[in-house]
Amino acid sequence: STPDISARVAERHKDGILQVGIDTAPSNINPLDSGAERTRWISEAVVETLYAYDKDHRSVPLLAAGEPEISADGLTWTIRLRDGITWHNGDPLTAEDVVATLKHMVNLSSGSEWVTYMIGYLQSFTALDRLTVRIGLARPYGLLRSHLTNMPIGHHDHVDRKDAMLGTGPFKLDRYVPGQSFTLSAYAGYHGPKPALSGIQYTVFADGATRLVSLKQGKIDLVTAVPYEHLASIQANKDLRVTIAEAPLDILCYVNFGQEPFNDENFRRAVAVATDRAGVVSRVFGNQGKPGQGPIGPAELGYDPELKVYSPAPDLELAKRYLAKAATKQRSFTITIGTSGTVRNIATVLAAGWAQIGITANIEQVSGGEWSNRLVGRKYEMILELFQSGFTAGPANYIALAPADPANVLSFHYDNPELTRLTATVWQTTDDAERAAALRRMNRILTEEMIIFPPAYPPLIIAQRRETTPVDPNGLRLSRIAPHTLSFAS
Amino acid sequence: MLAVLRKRVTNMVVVVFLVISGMFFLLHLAPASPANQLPPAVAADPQALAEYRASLGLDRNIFIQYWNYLTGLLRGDFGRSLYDHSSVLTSIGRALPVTLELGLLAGVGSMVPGILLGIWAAVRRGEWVDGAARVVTVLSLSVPAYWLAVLSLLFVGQRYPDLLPSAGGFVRFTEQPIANLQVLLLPSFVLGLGTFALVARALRASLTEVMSADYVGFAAAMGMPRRRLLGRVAVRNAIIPTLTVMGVLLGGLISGTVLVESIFAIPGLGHLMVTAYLRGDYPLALGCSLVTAAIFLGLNLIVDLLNHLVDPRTLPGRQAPTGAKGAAG
Amino acid sequence: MSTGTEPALRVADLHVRYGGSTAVRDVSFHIDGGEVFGLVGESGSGKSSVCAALMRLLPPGGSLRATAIEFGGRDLSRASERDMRAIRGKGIALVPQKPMTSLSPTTPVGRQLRWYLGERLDSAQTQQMLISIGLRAVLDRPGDLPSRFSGGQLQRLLIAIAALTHRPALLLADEPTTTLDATVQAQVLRLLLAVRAEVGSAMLYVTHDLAVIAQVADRIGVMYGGRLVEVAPVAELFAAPRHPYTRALIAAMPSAWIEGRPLRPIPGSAAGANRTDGCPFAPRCPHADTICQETMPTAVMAGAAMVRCHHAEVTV
Amino acid sequence: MVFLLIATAGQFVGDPYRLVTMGPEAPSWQHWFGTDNLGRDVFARTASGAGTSLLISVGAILLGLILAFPLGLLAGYHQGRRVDGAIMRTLEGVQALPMLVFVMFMLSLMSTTPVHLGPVTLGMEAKLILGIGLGFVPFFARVARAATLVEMQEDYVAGLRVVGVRPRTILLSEISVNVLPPVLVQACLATAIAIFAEGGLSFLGLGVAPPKPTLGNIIGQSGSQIIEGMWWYAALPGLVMVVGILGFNLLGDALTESALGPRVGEERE
Amino acid sequence: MNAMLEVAGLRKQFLLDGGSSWWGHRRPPVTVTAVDEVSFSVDSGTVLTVVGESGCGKTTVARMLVGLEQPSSGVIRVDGITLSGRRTTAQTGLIQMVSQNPWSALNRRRSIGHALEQPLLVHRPGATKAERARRIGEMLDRIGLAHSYLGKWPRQVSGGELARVVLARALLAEPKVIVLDEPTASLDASVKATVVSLLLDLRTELGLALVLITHEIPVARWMADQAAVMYLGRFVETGPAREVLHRPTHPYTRLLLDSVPHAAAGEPGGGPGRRIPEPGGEVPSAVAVPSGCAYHPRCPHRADTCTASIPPLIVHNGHPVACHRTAHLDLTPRRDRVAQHSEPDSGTAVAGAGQDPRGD
Ligand SMILES: Nc1ncnc2c1ncn2[C@@H]1O[C@H](COP(=O)(O)OP(=O)(O)OP(=O)(O)O)[C@@H](O)[C@H]1O
Ligand SMILES: Nc1ncnc2c1ncn2[C@@H]1O[C@H](COP(=O)(O)OP(=O)(O)OP(=O)(O)O)[C@@H](O)[C@H]1O
Ligand SMILES: [Mg+2]
Ligand SMILES: [Mg+2]
Repeated sequence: STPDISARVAERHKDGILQVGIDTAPSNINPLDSGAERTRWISEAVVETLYAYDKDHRSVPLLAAGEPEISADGLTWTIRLRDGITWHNGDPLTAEDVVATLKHMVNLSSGSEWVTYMIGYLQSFTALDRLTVRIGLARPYGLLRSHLTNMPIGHHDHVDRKDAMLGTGPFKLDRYVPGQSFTLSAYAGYHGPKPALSGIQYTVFADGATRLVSLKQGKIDLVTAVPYEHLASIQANKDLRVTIAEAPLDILCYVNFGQEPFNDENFRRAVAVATDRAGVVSRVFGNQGKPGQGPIGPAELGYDPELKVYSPAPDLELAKRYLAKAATKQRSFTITIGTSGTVRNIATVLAAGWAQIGITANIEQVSGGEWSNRLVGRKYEMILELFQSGFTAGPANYIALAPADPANVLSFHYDNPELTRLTATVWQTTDDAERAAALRRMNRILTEEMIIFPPAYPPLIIAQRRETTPVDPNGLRLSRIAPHTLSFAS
Repeated sequence: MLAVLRKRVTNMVVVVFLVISGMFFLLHLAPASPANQLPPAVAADPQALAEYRASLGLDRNIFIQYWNYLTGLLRGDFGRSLYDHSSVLTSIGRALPVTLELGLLAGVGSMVPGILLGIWAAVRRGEWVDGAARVVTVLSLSVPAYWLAVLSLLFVGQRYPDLLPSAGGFVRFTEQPIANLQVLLLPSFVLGLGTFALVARALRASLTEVMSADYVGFAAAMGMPRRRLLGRVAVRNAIIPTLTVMGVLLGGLISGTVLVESIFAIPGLGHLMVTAYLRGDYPLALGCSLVTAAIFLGLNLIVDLLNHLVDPRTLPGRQAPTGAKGAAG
Repeated sequence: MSTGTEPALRVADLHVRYGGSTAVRDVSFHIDGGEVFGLVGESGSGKSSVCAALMRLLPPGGSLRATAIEFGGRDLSRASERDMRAIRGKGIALVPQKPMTSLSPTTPVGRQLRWYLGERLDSAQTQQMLISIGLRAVLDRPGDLPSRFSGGQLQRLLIAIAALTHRPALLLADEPTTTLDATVQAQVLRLLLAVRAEVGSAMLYVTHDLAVIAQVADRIGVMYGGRLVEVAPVAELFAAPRHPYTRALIAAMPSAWIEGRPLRPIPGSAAGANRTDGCPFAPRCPHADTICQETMPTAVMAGAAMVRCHHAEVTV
Repeated sequence: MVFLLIATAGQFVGDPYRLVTMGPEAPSWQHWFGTDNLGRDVFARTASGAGTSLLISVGAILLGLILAFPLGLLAGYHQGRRVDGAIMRTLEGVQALPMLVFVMFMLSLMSTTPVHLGPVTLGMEAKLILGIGLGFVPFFARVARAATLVEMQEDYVAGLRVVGVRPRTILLSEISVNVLPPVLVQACLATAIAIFAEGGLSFLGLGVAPPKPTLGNIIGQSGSQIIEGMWWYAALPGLVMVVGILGFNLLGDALTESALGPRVGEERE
Repeated sequence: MNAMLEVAGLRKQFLLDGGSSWWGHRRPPVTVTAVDEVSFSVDSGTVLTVVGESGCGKTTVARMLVGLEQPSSGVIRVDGITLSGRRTTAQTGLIQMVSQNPWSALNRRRSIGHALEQPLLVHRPGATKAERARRIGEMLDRIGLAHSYLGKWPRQVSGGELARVVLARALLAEPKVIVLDEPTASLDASVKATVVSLLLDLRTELGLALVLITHEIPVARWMADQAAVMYLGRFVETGPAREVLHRPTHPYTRLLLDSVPHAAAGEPGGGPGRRIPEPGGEVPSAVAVPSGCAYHPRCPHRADTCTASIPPLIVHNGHPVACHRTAHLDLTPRRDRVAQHSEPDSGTAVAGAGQDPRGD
């Protein structure tokens, strides 16, 4: 019945609206608060940043009129905005908007994720004139450029609103039903090239199966969060196109250094060696993705393809030997995970692997709020979660590494002066090469000392109908789908 | 009747008030806190946490919060969601009609066939119809709605895509009646199945009992035509115990919407409530629960009034205190 | 009243079974036109079952078998359900036992009266009739539920419905006054007989109270353990009871208790009287011998009377 | 009962967490219910899950009974008085929330982590038992109260009072034995509902968290698998659940019709 | 001889909720006077019977006697002890009741043994288990039941036997007075005789004072020494049973006795309807008691005085009667009334006789 479906799709495409199926919708739709994909995949076409990535992932001006002027001590950044840009409500973009946005992002009570990055560095913001912003820093902050490239700018009246999404992008949000659907239409006053689509409609299909059925039946054009176990069947379907990309998609995997059993190096080593990395890749990720080594994955800055500390299949003999040497007598621990099914699957496979060397891993699944309670309170032995950071950090994931720093609020009691030094470099240097080198070094230390050892690097998968132009795999490396750049293949 | 109504409504208000107070205090004593929703790195900062709590007014005395909530309720203000700060009342207002429609469809769609089957089975007691009805109802009762939903979603949904929720979100009856009904067909079937079975069973049981009552015997002995005997005498009296079960059934229906809406992605109150509870969005959860409770109590009230109508004996003071109190026994 | 013409009802070899147990066995009797036939016997002896069988309204699980149940030239034991429906209420009507529960409890009496009487309820004649039997209260308060009327009022109402709706050829009255007290019972009995006389029907009157039946019946049948053990005209039965059970029953009835004479309860209990072989009364009978234990006595006719006892001649 | 059998078998069948195959496999002699996408034996999971579900539902019903029975008796005994009013209003308040909503509310009070009450640790199972059990209290209490009211009218109560037996003794040792049977019948039917509720909550992700299996969460997770033709995922555990609920429903029916039921065959005129 | 049970001026009023109309208008509560000005006394070893129409208040009297209902006014004395308000355990033992329906009189889920143990647990708290068993055994012997009945359930036992068990339970409390509320109404004729004989034997043996409430005039006649006829809450005629129940004076008593069907052995069967008395009008409701003599609407002898005031109990025809028209009554006994009795026995005090119940 493929022709049938094609006809249906063609009929539907007459209105020029791209139908996107998503797995979950943000409730707080303020893009300034969250860099999570679930928010940003909707706001991508709506909001814009001061700088943006070009196709080589270099930062180039977008709302900014040019490169920032940085004072000699690196503490004052002055940025000029492009003139003539308007918000979706018709207001012109001004320095006020940028100042309001930045203020929001250091406001502790805003609940914005950016606070983590900004607090302690950003000190003052002033609108020098209608189109010029000055940012004062408390200390040099090399990552700021990256942030300015990822951080959306909001309208000054809207920065604190959680139920609105007002931007300067090619599409504007017409209406949304919380948790259900988001309707976007092309913004006539857009300053850039006119998009091919007349609108984008996001619909939440919480159930993966329903999402895929709808795609196969041509009710939607593109789905995110493709369930890994369905990969084979989608790939076999000639009407569909699958794009699989390496992306800054991490499995956060921390062990608590401060207490038994993970304060014991041999125990840690045994666990790391007995980790069934190949099993996770094959059973959970449908043979996509790579077995993990250190915390930095293939799509991220500082990735080291040479680093091969662990074999994909667990080395049980070696693990048992380590375990025999371990001082701790404990042979069980708890893995705390969130509610994501993928993470649960990972933990299940891991636990089954560790069981083979006589270590019992109890999987404890807790809701999101409780999960972060655990992380914050260091009330875990091993903690696991899936984490996407492409929209806050670009081709890197600084947050994932942060807890390795003893000074970090989330520190798990690992204390290595070299690592601390490297962390400072990463955050402060303006030299990308230096940052990359520091990251590579950190990655090696953390891997070899079995501090952070994610079992795999998951792939990012997008499935779409062939009646639409393919998404840009290059953008996908930074988590960007950029639906506004798609069009219907007629 | 009015006095009964007045008394029942007062009672209902008292109960709703109890529910509000109980839930409010319990939720505020609960270990979970809205601050859990902050990014971990923010939540780890005590100052950030304190400011966040203050911004939500959570640092104030619990009784003041309670008072504010109560007075807010009276003004029709159910508070704001912790997540998107949207008005709880607006969210409920959007979700409620959908749930009511679903509930109505499921309710009517289950009770009418349930009543018919119950009558049929009772009339043909001991025959194959009765046996079949018994099997059907017990099975219907034993099939969990969500399992059925999952199966039907996939098996039926694959074949008849129009029965699945469509892209662009749920279509409302006011927008596209046909599409709306199509999409609600499967959910209301799944939702109503249990109610259907219970109604059929309850009615069969009470009708069987009534059929052996003296008054039915007398009517039959007087040669009253079967249909009239059933309608005027038997069913009218048999429906009374079924009506009292109806209150419980309505609770089941409302519970069911919670599940069914989540599975079929129907943006109703149940879905909203589950999301709210899952996220710990307490103002929203509280608001949804209150509205649900009010609806439930209201429906029960209606059922009770119906009961009084069908069975005037239950009206207080209607029973005659006459001298001859009957020589029963 | 007995006219001695064509019998209104003739029952031959009626059996009623409930599942595996037989409640009524081999019961044969007839009722002449206009006659009142009384049926007495202890609780559980099968009187109600006979009534229900005649109406073909046995409770679920009950079944009947008979050589014949002749009524109005038809054999009711073979009539179709549809024919029966035409006969019920019209040919044979029932005055139920419990007035308080025999009307639908949720519908006002006025409306129920109309169900049965229809337009006739409005005719002056019917109204006059109802008032004359003391039902003015019902006509005055037609909107009231049955529970607001007394047992006596309701029983009168039921009699009116049963007798007046179709003026049936046979009235079945299954203990219609057991739940009423003496003065009301007297009222109701009187009314029942008056109505019967006016309508001209025959009547089967069932009770366990011999004293009551003595006042209403022309002939009496005595049941024990599902069998009809004796049938006799009322005077004959009291004057010269033939069956030992009849005698014991008469002696035990309270109104026959004679001061100075010790009470004579029937020894033993009626439990297990529904046995298959032998005389059901044998275990309690002072005259029983082996033949009584082993074979059911056949019916012996003595004039208008019938008795089933091996020792009928001896004991008289 | 097949359900009980499967649930007990669960203790021996095998490890519900072991990865026995490389990927999903259809039912075979080795794996009766097939294996899931991670390669776990679905039968082992179902069996173990049935055990958990049973534990929770039966536990909840028992808890509900223990709390509700005395309340119902007390309310019935003091009918129309203040004690009755207080009990009934409170119960109505609880009942105003439909079952599932009430349990959701209760669970949200207790958070998803184990609660430590002194030496006692309440795991998720215990919390579900608590939530569902409390949810059933109004229902059972009403049944008990209604039965008590009926019993209070019985002649034997008056008889015992005349004999001089104290009211409390009458309530506890005479009325209660008559109130218990109808309540037990309802409890049996309620167990079916409790299995249902546990499943529903786990299905929604509010109940026992996977990978620990319960029937509800097995079905909950299985959803998207059926689409790929892996019908055994949801169908077979679901069937087991249906059988379990069916069992309790039939048991309840049987009890209703037996001597335990509301005085069948005992009334004489 | 001392009166074992004395009752004076007993009255019970029930307050009925007037309810409300459809429109919510509250009706005022209605007072029902179920029992009014009831006085009597019973000697030990004798039987007083109370007869009357359904709903006239007989059961209410019984319930007040045993403390299930608090009298609105009046005094109840047993063996010289005044019972009022809450009764002590010892007081409850003095007066016991046997109720109408033996099947519902026992807890259907408790064994007969359990039921019989209750009075001993209450009234002999010190007794050992063995002692209780002995007493129960003795009691079973006395009422003629096998000891095997102790383990049986009420539903396994026939009505007559159950009636005996209920009686045994009452007796185990060692009462002085037993109130019997229609003890034989639900029993088959043959069983009735057994129970009645047993009751009479026990009365003599134990010197009990019995109050027998019944519908069944033959039973009353058989058992009673004294009789009281009740109509709408009041005694209308009291006195020796031989007189009251055989040579009634009050028009209501006459109607009542005439209504009783009887077919004595050897009597020729009358034709249908022969001896059924004229229906005596409608039974009035207790809510709307007719003014004056409550019986006047049904009374063939009524005169204006009857509607004006309530007649007091005045000795007439040898015993107290509450009727304004006694002088005008035709006292010849009806032809078919069984009226064979010896000298009226006059020693017993009939409470209410001679004293003016109410001066209106
Ligand atoms: N529906 C029934 N199912 C099974 N057995 C029944 C049923 N109805 C009556 N019986 C049995 O049949 C026998 C006769 O019952 P029936 O009611 O005809 O007696 P009866 O003489 O009318 O008694 P009563 O005087 O108590 O009304 C009894 O043993 C009774 O237990
Ligand atoms: N608890 C009560 N509340 C209100 N009215 C009552 C109550 N108990 C009895 N009555 C009324 O008191 C009157 C007398 O009732 P009672 O039961 O004493 O009569 P009775 O003579 O025993 O009748 P029966 O012969 O039918 O047993 C009746 O009108 C009855 O309706
Ligand atoms: Mg009968
Ligand atoms: Mg009484």
